[in-house]
Amino acid sequence: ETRDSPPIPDGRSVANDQPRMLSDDGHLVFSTGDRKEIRFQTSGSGLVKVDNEDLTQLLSQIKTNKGDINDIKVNGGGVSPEVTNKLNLLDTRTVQR
Amino acid sequence: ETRDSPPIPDGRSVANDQPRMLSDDGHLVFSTGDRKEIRFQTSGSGLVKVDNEDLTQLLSQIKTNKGDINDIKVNGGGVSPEVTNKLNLLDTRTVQR
Amino acid sequence: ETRDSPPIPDGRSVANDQPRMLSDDGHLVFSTGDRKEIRFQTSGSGLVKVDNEDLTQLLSQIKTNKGDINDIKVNGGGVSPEVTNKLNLLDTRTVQR
Amino acid sequence: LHKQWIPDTNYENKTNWDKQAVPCGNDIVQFPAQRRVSVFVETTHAVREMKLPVDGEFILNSGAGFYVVSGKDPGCGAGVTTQFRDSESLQWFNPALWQAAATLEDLQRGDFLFSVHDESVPCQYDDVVFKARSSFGVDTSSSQASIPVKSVSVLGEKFDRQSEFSKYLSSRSGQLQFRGSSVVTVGNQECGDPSGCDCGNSVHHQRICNTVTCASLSCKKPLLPAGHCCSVCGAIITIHYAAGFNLQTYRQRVHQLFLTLPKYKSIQLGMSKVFKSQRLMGVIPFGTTPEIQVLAVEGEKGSQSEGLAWDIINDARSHGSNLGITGADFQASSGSSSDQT
Repeated sequence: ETRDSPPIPDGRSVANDQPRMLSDDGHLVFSTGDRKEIRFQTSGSGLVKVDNEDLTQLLSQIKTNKGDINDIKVNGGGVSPEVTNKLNLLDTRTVQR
Repeated sequence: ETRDSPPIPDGRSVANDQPRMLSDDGHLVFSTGDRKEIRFQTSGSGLVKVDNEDLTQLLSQIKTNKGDINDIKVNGGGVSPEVTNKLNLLDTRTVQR
Repeated sequence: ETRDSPPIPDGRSVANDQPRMLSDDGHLVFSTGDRKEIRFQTSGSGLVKVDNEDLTQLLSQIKTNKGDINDIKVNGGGVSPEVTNKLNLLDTRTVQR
Repeated sequence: LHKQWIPDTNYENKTNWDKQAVPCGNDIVQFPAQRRVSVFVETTHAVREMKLPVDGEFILNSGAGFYVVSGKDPGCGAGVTTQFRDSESLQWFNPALWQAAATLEDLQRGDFLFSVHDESVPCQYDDVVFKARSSFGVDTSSSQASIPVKSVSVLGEKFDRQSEFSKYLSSRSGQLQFRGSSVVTVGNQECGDPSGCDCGNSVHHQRICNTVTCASLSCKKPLLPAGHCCSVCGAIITIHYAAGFNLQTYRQRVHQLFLTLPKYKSIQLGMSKVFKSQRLMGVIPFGTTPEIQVLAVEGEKGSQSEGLAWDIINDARSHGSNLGITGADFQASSGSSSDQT
């Protein structure tokens, strides 16, 4: 892992490289420098929760939703009562040949 | 929860505005006071990642999904096989005048 | 994953089942241990924001989207122009009995 | 010269905690709500609970961070409530909070220079250093709008252009680290005069001396050097110079020739350019002449400094023409002076 990279020589410019946890008028802010990431890593059955919501689960739901939407775009969803009624009406007006 | 307890009666009302980091039975909890935010801020080309997923991208997908859903609500999705079959059946029962 | 590997032999004694926030080469890493959570808790009207996006709102949107999708699966969405046209065409070909 | 700020607001510095110990996993850590502080975190720490200030920051060195444990943190004790100490009042113009060195290498080696109080605080042509891997809070209040220096190094980054340093000062870290009414500005020229330059701190002399407590003295005639807040025991050697005099070279010469001698090891020696007002017939001022004040300070008695003063005077008399020195005299707290030969 990169954590084990060689120590930064004293005096090198690192001022903007270091992540910070800061409070700003009572707001809690986590910030990183340019090209740096904020990462949430779960392991085993660990969770990240945001105000009682399971972040990992919800993020996976986004993809499920996306898949479902694509499926509906291609194959349609359920049949709306409006269409069902109209089809039934037409059905009664036609006869089987 | 203790955070929401009444103001401490010695005038230190700001105490509830102090963000906290604490252990709750071995879970790591970050908390803020009323009307205060928890913010994750990257800069430049930084990213927020949740277990190898790009959170920024996923959040934008939520909005895409919402737009797609609204479109389906108005304009419908694909035509389901059920409806197609029914329409075809009716089609065979009618003749062009 | 490296997180689950045996303790790093450089003296860092943080066990793998401890939830933690660590700086890693400028990246800010929140990692949960097994069966441990990292929780971000606001109170009252507080929010969680990710780079100007309101995470709390977006997470709730995921659930709204899921609900909408389920509704569309059962009750259908809007009626597509394709179906409307076909129904209208069939309508002109049939007569009310 | 390089002037380095000594205090820090590092998490690992036990003197920053009221319990004189770095908190561990059974402790409750309290930052006073209104304490505006920038904390540097060098390594990883267990916490039980930490109340952050309403405005503040934690700078996380690579590998640094916080974690929590289930149950008790072994080896931490029963757990206490510990407060980060209030150091908001640490003043830029407190000479005890700076250490000076000729070069950055000397600074890292701990090879520090002694100077009068006015020059212990950064001069207008100095490089100011806040230690890398460290944060701090300094109160820059003074009667002046700005405090000009040559450069400022913060967190390992050296600022010598004002536009960039202004940007840093307006950043969150900058605002937490630099407080007070005066603005530190960088980009000042270094001292271009080989014979030395006026430090520029005489305007702050009173403010500087307000932070200094003077020691009691037992010498016969304590001396009050220019730019210093306290009378001292020792000697003041005055060097009159002409073209070709180089203060830095002369400082090194005196240190190598004399201060390395065991008999002078308790003596602190500082050199500075001072401006002595000239008086017509000893009464009417008509101008100032620059001269070099060599201050030798030695404990409460000052018994060896008279010998050192003679060594310096004799060196100046025999090698003065090569060094650009035109004359030298001294006064010692023993009562003797170079006039009495």
